[in-house]
Amino acid sequence: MIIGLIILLLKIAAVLVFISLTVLFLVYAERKVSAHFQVRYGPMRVGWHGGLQMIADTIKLLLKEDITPKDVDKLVFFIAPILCFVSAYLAYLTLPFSPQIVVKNLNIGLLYILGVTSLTVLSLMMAGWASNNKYALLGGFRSVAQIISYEIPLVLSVLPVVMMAGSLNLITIVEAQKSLPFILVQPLGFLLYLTAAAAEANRAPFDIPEAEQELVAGYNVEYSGIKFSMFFLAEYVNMFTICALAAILFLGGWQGPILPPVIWFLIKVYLLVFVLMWVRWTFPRLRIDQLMSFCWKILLPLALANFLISGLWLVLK
Amino acid sequence: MDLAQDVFRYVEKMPGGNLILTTTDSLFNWAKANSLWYLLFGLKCCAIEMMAAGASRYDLDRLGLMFRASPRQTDLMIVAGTVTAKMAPRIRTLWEQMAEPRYVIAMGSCAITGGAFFYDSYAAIKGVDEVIPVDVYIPGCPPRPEALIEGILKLQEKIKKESLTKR
Amino acid sequence: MNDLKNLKTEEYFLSMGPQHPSTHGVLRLILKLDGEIVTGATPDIGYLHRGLEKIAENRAYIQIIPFTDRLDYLSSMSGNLAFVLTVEKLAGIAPPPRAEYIRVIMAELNRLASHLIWLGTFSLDLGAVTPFLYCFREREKILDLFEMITGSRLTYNYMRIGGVAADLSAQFIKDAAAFIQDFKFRVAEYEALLTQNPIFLARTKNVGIIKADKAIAYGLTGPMLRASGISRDNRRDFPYAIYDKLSFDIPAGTVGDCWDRYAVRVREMRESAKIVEQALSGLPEGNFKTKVPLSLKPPAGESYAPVESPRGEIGFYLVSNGTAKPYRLKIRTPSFCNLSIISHVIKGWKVADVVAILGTFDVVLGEIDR
Amino acid sequence: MTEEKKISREELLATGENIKAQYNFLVFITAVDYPERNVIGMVYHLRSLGNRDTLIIKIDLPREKPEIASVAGIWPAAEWHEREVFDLFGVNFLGHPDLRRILLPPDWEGSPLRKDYTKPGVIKRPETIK
Repeated sequence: MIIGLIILLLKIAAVLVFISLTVLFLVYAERKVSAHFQVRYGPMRVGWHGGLQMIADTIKLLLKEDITPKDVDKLVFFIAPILCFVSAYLAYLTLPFSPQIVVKNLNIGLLYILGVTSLTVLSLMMAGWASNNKYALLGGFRSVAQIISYEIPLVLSVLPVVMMAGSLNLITIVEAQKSLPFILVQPLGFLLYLTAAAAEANRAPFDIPEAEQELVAGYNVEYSGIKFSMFFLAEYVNMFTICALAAILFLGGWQGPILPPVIWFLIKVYLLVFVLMWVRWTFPRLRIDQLMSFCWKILLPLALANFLISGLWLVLK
Repeated sequence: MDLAQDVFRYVEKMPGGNLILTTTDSLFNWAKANSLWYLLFGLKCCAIEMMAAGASRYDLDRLGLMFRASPRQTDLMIVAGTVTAKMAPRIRTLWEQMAEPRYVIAMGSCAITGGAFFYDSYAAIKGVDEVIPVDVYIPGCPPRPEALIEGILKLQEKIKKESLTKR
Repeated sequence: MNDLKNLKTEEYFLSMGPQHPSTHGVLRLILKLDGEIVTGATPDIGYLHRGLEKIAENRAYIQIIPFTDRLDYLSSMSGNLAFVLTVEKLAGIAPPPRAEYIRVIMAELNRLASHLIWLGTFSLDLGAVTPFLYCFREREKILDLFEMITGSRLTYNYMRIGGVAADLSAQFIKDAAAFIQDFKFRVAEYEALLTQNPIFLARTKNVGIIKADKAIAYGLTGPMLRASGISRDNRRDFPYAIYDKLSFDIPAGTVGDCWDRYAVRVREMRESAKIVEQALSGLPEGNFKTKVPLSLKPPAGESYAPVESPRGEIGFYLVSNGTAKPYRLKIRTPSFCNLSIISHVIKGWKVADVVAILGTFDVVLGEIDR
Repeated sequence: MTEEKKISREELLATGENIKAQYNFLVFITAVDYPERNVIGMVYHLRSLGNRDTLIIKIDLPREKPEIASVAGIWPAAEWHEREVFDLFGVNFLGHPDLRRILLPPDWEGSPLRKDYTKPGVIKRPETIK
């Protein structure tokens, strides 16, 4: 039993290390990708092609003064970034990178991931409220409205996959795509999922909670140093999560010829990450009411229709 | 910062401890120097050159400079333009909102001395250093983006000479 | 339901600026908000007021030219041009024809550079970062052209009373012509990124409408006025330099919303490119400057010569008492008048729209505050 | 065509009402200080968008107590211009909807564009062009 516990702890630690490295790489990749879209180079001076840039940034952020402004709600202000990071991190405990590489294979894995990632909204709201800053408050409100609304089409868009695989277990879902990935039977579902998930993770063009040009930095406007870095990292962790989930649910997870499963999995995830970055650096940002009506008037009916048709098809088959 | 300073105060007292201190110093200084996030804040003409320096041809991002709109998350404030009597208290507030370690670059003659508005102007302040401490001065009206980059390199040199125990 | 009725809500104030990513400098807007909806707005300007009009009273005429650069720093040439035209009108000096052509070429190239910055920052305000950098890429090429002649990237100090400071080189004429050819394709590139983008349309169409009568009442000029459907352009209405010899269109909008203001400016860029092309091909030989004494003493009197800057009508109202220094110099700047309508336009829109609407105003705080 | 008119301050509002249909565009309002005549001269620069005529209205105000009716009701554009003149010349506009300092901080003392304005710390530029 103790050995099992130690192994579990080691696995958790490994996931933590993996996430940290991934996030560092994602931030670096985003800066590089955006730079190349914009006929620039991006970080070049620190390490080979700026490879160590993120390490410098991290050390600097840890060294920065950690300001707690005078009139904030100190406890909530303190907890919010931790909650944000933890909820982003928790999803990885059941995310399978290959049939073997998974911390804990849960039968309700999908439900669990959808559940813990939704916790983020709580932390954003807390940060916005506790900061005692109107920009932060607006950002907090926006994030609540946005994330809770997009939760619905998000769940509805993955339900057909669950029906087809007949399980909430992520490994089983991947196994069910042995013959053909679900994206081929559920193309609409995939697009719906990716859109809703991008909104869920506050990715542009849905990044209105921290819309820099409107709300300066939104909910994290008063955060500095290590607390800010938690928000910053959690955003990228979430981005990786939604892409990983998309790869598992629609792209056949780690399945692929020749290469080892983990590599296949990472290739698919990073491809989706690149798509998200591509979208972010191309499109303008939506307005809050347009965002909401887009969710309720377009995404939701489409998701419902998709759900209904998939269900009928499964029954009649 | 505070915790780190406490720890290293003891380290320095130990014989041979200076070695550790210098290595951490150089690591920390390397990180600080290469990750100067600057405040998205411009006053006048120089701000346009600052934008140009961030854009494709000059690309401050190469040096690890990234802009943030919130002063809490920035390390560097580039005062680009004339400081006026009405603006001076706001600049002071912004500087106070920034988290330590923070640096200030006075960009352009106006921010250094008032520049063209040194004589006869009833509203311009004669240099931003009347309001906040300045680390690097970049002359020019406005300075070219190359000059701004040179100033940033000078600031990086300055940061690399810092020490955790004495600042 | 009962609980909702008893729920107390209140309006609150949001201070936007002077340091805010989207106020284009040091403009401050005090917004009164009901949730996200703006119910009132008070602009607060003057954070860059340096007292240029007072400084000018203690300067010789030629010494004022550098200050006109620092008014509208995005299009210094217009400021230069307006001032030297005013002095020339008062003193009765006629510049040689070559100088007139050079002035037009420079002013129009500067209009391109200014509109490029506007387009970039406007798309940035809407959250699209990449067009901003594309615009700056082309702007750098224009600045290279300016640098070749004036030696400066931003504040040129190029126009002189009675001509210009330096002649155009053959290399400049060649490079400028090549740039204009290239630029036409680049405009198409920006339009591909923005004009028909559904998010962009949703953010700009029918947002921040300014009706024609309102636009006139508040003294709007330039693209702001033209977007409301009134075709007024000082280049055509009060022709100066050689504009009456050139053929160009005055684009105008119909609705007066953000999209119209965007479209007018983008079409103006094409027109400016056309003007530069014509002026370059028609450039006459000859002198580029007439001899004017350093301490010019224009006769007592007053003059006003309006010029169409990228933002609208810029003009210097000059009162002279016959000495070497102006007795009074009032600067009528377009952004100042354009901005005065803002509190009426943004009422009822959302915070995000404030940013979009302000973006289409294309304000430069240097000339608002003087 | 440019026309210039010199009227007294009492006539301003009536004149404005009469001409506002033709001269519908206010270009600017400003003032010029003439200490030797003990007068602040107001200048209203109007334009007709129809036939591009220009009308300049000039009004002399006493320097000690410069007061004049606001034309913000006739040309809304006047609102900011009048605030600016109030700010820099100390001219009081009666009936102005929101007469506050516009460019200078609210606690500023004096009217900087008057010829006799001085402020400690302002250095006069030495003459370089004779």
